[in-house]
Amino acid sequence: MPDISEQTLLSLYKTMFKIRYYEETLGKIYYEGKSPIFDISAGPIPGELHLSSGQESSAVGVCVHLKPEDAVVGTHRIHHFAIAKGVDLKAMTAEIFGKRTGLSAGKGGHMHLFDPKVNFSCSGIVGASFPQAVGVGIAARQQGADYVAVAVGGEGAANQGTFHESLNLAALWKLPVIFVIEDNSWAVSVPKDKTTSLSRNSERAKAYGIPGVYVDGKDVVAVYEVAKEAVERARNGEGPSLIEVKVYRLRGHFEGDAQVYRPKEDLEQAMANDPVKYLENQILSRNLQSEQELKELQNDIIAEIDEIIEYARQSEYPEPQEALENVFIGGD
Amino acid sequence: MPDISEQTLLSLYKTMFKIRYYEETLGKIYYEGKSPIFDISAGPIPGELHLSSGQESSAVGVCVHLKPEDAVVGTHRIHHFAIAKGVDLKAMTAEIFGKRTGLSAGKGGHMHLFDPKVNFSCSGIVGASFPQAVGVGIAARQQGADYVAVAVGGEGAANQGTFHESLNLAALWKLPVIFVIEDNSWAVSVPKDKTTSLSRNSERAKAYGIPGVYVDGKDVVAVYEVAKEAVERARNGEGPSLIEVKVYRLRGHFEGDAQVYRPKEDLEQAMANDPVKYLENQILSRNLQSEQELKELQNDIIAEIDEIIEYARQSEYPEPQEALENVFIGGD
Amino acid sequence: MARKLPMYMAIAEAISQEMERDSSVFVMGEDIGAYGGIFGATTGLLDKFGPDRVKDTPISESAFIGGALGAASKGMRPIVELMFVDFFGVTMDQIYNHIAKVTYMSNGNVKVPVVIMTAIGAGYSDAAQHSQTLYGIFAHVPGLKVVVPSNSYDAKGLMISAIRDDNPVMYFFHKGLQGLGWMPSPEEAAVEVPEEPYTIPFGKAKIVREGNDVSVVTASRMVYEALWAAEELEKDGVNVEVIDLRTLVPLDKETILNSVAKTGRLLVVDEDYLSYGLTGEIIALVAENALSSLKAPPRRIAVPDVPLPYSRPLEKFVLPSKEKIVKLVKEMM
Amino acid sequence: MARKLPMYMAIAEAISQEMERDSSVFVMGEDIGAYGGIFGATTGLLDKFGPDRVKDTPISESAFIGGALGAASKGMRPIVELMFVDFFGVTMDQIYNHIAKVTYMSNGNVKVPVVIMTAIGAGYSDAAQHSQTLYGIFAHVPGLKVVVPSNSYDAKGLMISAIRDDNPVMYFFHKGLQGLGWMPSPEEAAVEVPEEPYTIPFGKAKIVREGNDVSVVTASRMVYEALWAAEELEKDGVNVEVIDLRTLVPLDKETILNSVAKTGRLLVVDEDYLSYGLTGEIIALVAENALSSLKAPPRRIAVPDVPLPYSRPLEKFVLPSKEKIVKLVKEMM
Ligand SMILES: Cc1ncc(C[n+]2csc(CCOP(=O)(O)OP(=O)(O)O)c2C)c(N)n1
Ligand SMILES: Cc1ncc(C[n+]2csc(CCOP(=O)(O)OP(=O)(O)O)c2C)c(N)n1
Ligand SMILES: [Mg+2]
Ligand SMILES: [Mg+2]
Repeated sequence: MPDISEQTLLSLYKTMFKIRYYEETLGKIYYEGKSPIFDISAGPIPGELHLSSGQESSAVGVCVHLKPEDAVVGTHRIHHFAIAKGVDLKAMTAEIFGKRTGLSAGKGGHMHLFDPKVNFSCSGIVGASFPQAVGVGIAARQQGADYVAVAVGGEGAANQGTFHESLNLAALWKLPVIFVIEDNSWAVSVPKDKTTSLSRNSERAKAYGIPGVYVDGKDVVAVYEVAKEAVERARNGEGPSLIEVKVYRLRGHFEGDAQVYRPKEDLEQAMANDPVKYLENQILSRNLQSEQELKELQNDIIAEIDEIIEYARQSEYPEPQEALENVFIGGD
Repeated sequence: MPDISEQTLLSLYKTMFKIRYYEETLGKIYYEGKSPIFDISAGPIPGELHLSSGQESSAVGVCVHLKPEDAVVGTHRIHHFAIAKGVDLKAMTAEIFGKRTGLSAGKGGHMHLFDPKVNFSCSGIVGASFPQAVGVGIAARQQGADYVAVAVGGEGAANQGTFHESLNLAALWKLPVIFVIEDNSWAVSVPKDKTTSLSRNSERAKAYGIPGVYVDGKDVVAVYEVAKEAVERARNGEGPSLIEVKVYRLRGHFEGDAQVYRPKEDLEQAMANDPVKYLENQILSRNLQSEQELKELQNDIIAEIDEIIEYARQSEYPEPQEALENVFIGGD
Repeated sequence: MARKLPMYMAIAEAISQEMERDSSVFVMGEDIGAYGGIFGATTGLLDKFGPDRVKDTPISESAFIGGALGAASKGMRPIVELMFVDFFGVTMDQIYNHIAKVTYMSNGNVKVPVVIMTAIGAGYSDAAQHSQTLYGIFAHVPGLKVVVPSNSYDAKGLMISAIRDDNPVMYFFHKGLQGLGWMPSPEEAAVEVPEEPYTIPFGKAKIVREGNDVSVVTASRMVYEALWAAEELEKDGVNVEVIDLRTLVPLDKETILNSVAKTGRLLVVDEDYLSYGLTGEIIALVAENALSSLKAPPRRIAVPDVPLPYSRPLEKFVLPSKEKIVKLVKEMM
Repeated sequence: MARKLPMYMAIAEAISQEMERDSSVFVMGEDIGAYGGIFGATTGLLDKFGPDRVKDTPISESAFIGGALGAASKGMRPIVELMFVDFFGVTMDQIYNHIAKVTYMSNGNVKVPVVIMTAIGAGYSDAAQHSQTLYGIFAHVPGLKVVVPSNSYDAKGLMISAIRDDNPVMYFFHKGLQGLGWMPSPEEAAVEVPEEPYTIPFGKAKIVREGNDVSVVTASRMVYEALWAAEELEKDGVNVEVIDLRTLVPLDKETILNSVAKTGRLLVVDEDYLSYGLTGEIIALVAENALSSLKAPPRRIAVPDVPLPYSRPLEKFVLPSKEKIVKLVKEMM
């Protein structure tokens, strides 16, 4: 294993486990009120819900190198990055529950999480993150600051025109941007080989004269290493990088997705590459923690998340007429 | 010199000379009625006018390989391709003069030339040609036909998102599309090195796993050779190619452009790389034609174009109320 | 033979029958193959016609929607799905500067028989970027026909008309009318649909309920809110006429004007944003052409110029509804 | 001190003064550096502020306009130029789904002080893809302020207000008002402009001519067609009030309604497409709120739902003009 302290490794694990438990919990709650007949509009979490289980390593391996002033601009599947970036999880959860205590007092929802304190944002439009991260990079340059921006996109998003425009502009202006493509092999129901003319998006970095790396997200440490270099490059003014992290989608595209299009083997492969399990095994086999210690650590996290969820559940809904507020700063 | 018959060479020259004479003639007429004070809305050719002088080789070297059923989808600077593709030049000229005998009876104008008989079209939106050429390729596949499509764009257009989306889709579906990037070093006033993170767009072909070639457009034969291979590939179902032709813009971006942004040396370099002059010298030095023969040949072309221009001048303007026709096929 | 079909099946059936009839018809879009379209509009097509005619695309809307234009220029009749209308901004140039204008710019020499179908509508907490209606924008730019079916019978007939039309057609289906099972949809939207192909002409609105006191002009899912309101108002002796526009371009001005001439009152109900859109257009039409028949100021209900909020009480507050219609009609009487 | 300035210089001066005042203001766009902007709006800025603050971009509108949002999220105040509004379709997603909505979706936690300036208008045979007005679309989607100056005084004051506004502003300048020398522009658009910075509040229309017989509501270049028509109508004893909206969002409803209350007649003149746009909105506003004061049906003149044709007689035929206004006003009397 490369040079990474036990402490760091353990902290990576904690965040990964936290994400996993968080997502799986939301994945359960989502179905509350939606049975016997699944009704997307019902329950404590209505609308679409895209969970990141299986993709934790990419968020955690990248964000551990970031400071609060660094930005992450994300996608529809983004809870893992939000948590790894340190978004206020109580407020984020309340937002997902549509409550007034939420990050946006219920206006945004799961695809629209904004926490300016840690410079986190995301959206539901595929490929939209790239230009916005470039913009953060522009601001860093204008201000002579050394913060960096991470643009997150799926392998599906890499075929959107914004990907090209943004990489070109970031490379041209040597902006401090790290483009992270999470290759989970699927864009909803369409597999990567049916959407992408090249097997690896990381190769596309060559079209912009910047470094491009493909990394197996099964091992968060591999991601950690690759991201470390990219973040340092960016922070030192050496320009952008492109990282494609191979991850696996453990759940449907969104909750409620029956995944009829997905071969059984694909899901099996995903489970075999579970980065949380993989790291857990590493920790145990290298005796960094005993099973008992790990269990306790997990229980602490579980308790923390359960409490957060409870907080979100108990919070009040906004008053209906609040819907009219904050279209503009300072009213119109 | 590679294997290309004298006859072909001469016919390439004829078309190139025709284009050059055509463009330079329009370039004069454009200023009629626009002096003493330049008024873009006045004269026989109002609006914007983007001439292709200096870029003839890319159109001629490519289109000589095309049949009428092959499509060319072009840009704002496209007369050279239109002429090389065999667009009805009387109707095209009348269109540029805004006359009822024009290709679109005056509705389209210089940036909107449509001649379905030879499958020619163009538009004024940078980067818009790429998807449309891809669509022609899709049709070829659906119909099991062996026609091909040429997408034309400037080096500036290669930074538009459509470039990326289209190359990916064409490569993915192995479509018969030839992407021709005319690198004239300028996007209006912005030089290529201020817009493009890589020195050669042809390298970007690697991002899609397709062939990419950079060719010096000074020598139309070089373009001819490269295009031959790409068109054959496409026609044989082997998929798309990307060709970047280095050309030089002999005039302003559009007529009326004072080119204050352009270093004198750049224009000198352009003139030193004039592909029409270059071929002329080849023909003379290899004694394919005597000076006298060449002069006669040129005079024939000049007479032909002059007659076409006269036809356009003499044609009637459309009746004003025709403006309301043909928004929809068959009325609404 | 007619059976009750949900709207999504009626759309898929229309496409299927046209694909059988005409080999130049084919479909492209994201998740329209094995998935059958996120909102079911291409259900079963992949199995029937195979991946050559039912093409899953990359998430490259400009490429495949611009691609539809290129294919049409070669005699094909592409149907493309833009998954949600909310995404139009990544491909609008191809739609409004090219697909919409090529026929005019070529003086009719190039036909563009392209159908762009897309999902609209709110009501299930999908928030600001997945709940918009936006058809007003497409109706504003010349060169696009704009179709907004409200039930499965219309959906099939209008889709067949759209495919056979030699002009570009924007076909907007409301997610909350599709009858998908997992998304609430009024039962009334799933009506009897003949098995054989049939067309419905564009530019013919439908009076879905006759009345003498007030004309409610609306479209798509709001037709039901209007009908439910009408039922309730009936109890108070208010007689509501409900007009389902069915197409916004061409617009059936005559039906609207005749109705207002009869009732003397106009309410426009729309799920799109309030300002600079459908509601203004309809009111202006009536004010210009039937001013003297108006017994009361015309009124409108639409999304009050705010993005669609996520949280249920907020979303409910901004969406037009039966309750709001009832209240406003009462004020108008 | 005030001098007469053409509009393009007034805009450039406004930007320049704000860049001097506030180091977070910078400019991006195509040909805005050495060229000074195709329509002159950034003339002289490169020399004054250098390429770091006056950034020529690749032809990647999504990247640099989306980039403006990202930069704004970090406290910058970017001004971006979209060379012609006609090109909006390549970048609309960043504009209306993000720049326009982020403030709302974040419940006011993210400020988006971005100015997008862009050229509108026809009249010089630039054909279907370079002559559009299209501001109606931006006024339709919530979250954008929409500014449409008609003279150099307003242009400067409104630009400074736009830059200082903490919300996204779409700033539309008409090519045919810029006073560029090479493009026809009414002399009246180049008025006296104070040298010092000043602001003009949004949402305040200007009565540019008072009258009692008919209210002509308009904006941008059409203000002059209306004024010229008013002069001519004066000779026939018809007294025209001309209202220059100056901003479409926020819309100064009060000024419009007060004027119609006085004149009893409304004509809306707009260079955008006729249907589903500005003209409908203004007429609806009046019909809803001042029906009883209308002495005649409200009317409108706009581009009659066709793309802009190239040829001079065709283009002239579809554009609103003094002549058309005179004719219609006479009919209304
Ligand atoms: C521009 C745009 N097109 C389509 C969609 C619908 N959509 C949402 S997620 C998704 C798939 C994204 O795939 P990928 O980028 O690989 O991310 P993943 O879901 O696998 O994390 C699609 C097509 C969208 N939101 N935006
Ligand atoms: C989407 C879009 N953005 C900007 C423009 C304005 N514009 C017209 S031509 C041009 C430069 C094009 O450069 P290039 O592609 O290199 O072609 P060239 O003019 O050099 O032939 C620009 C910016 C446009 N027409 N469309
Ligand atoms: Mg994916
Ligand atoms: Mg160029």
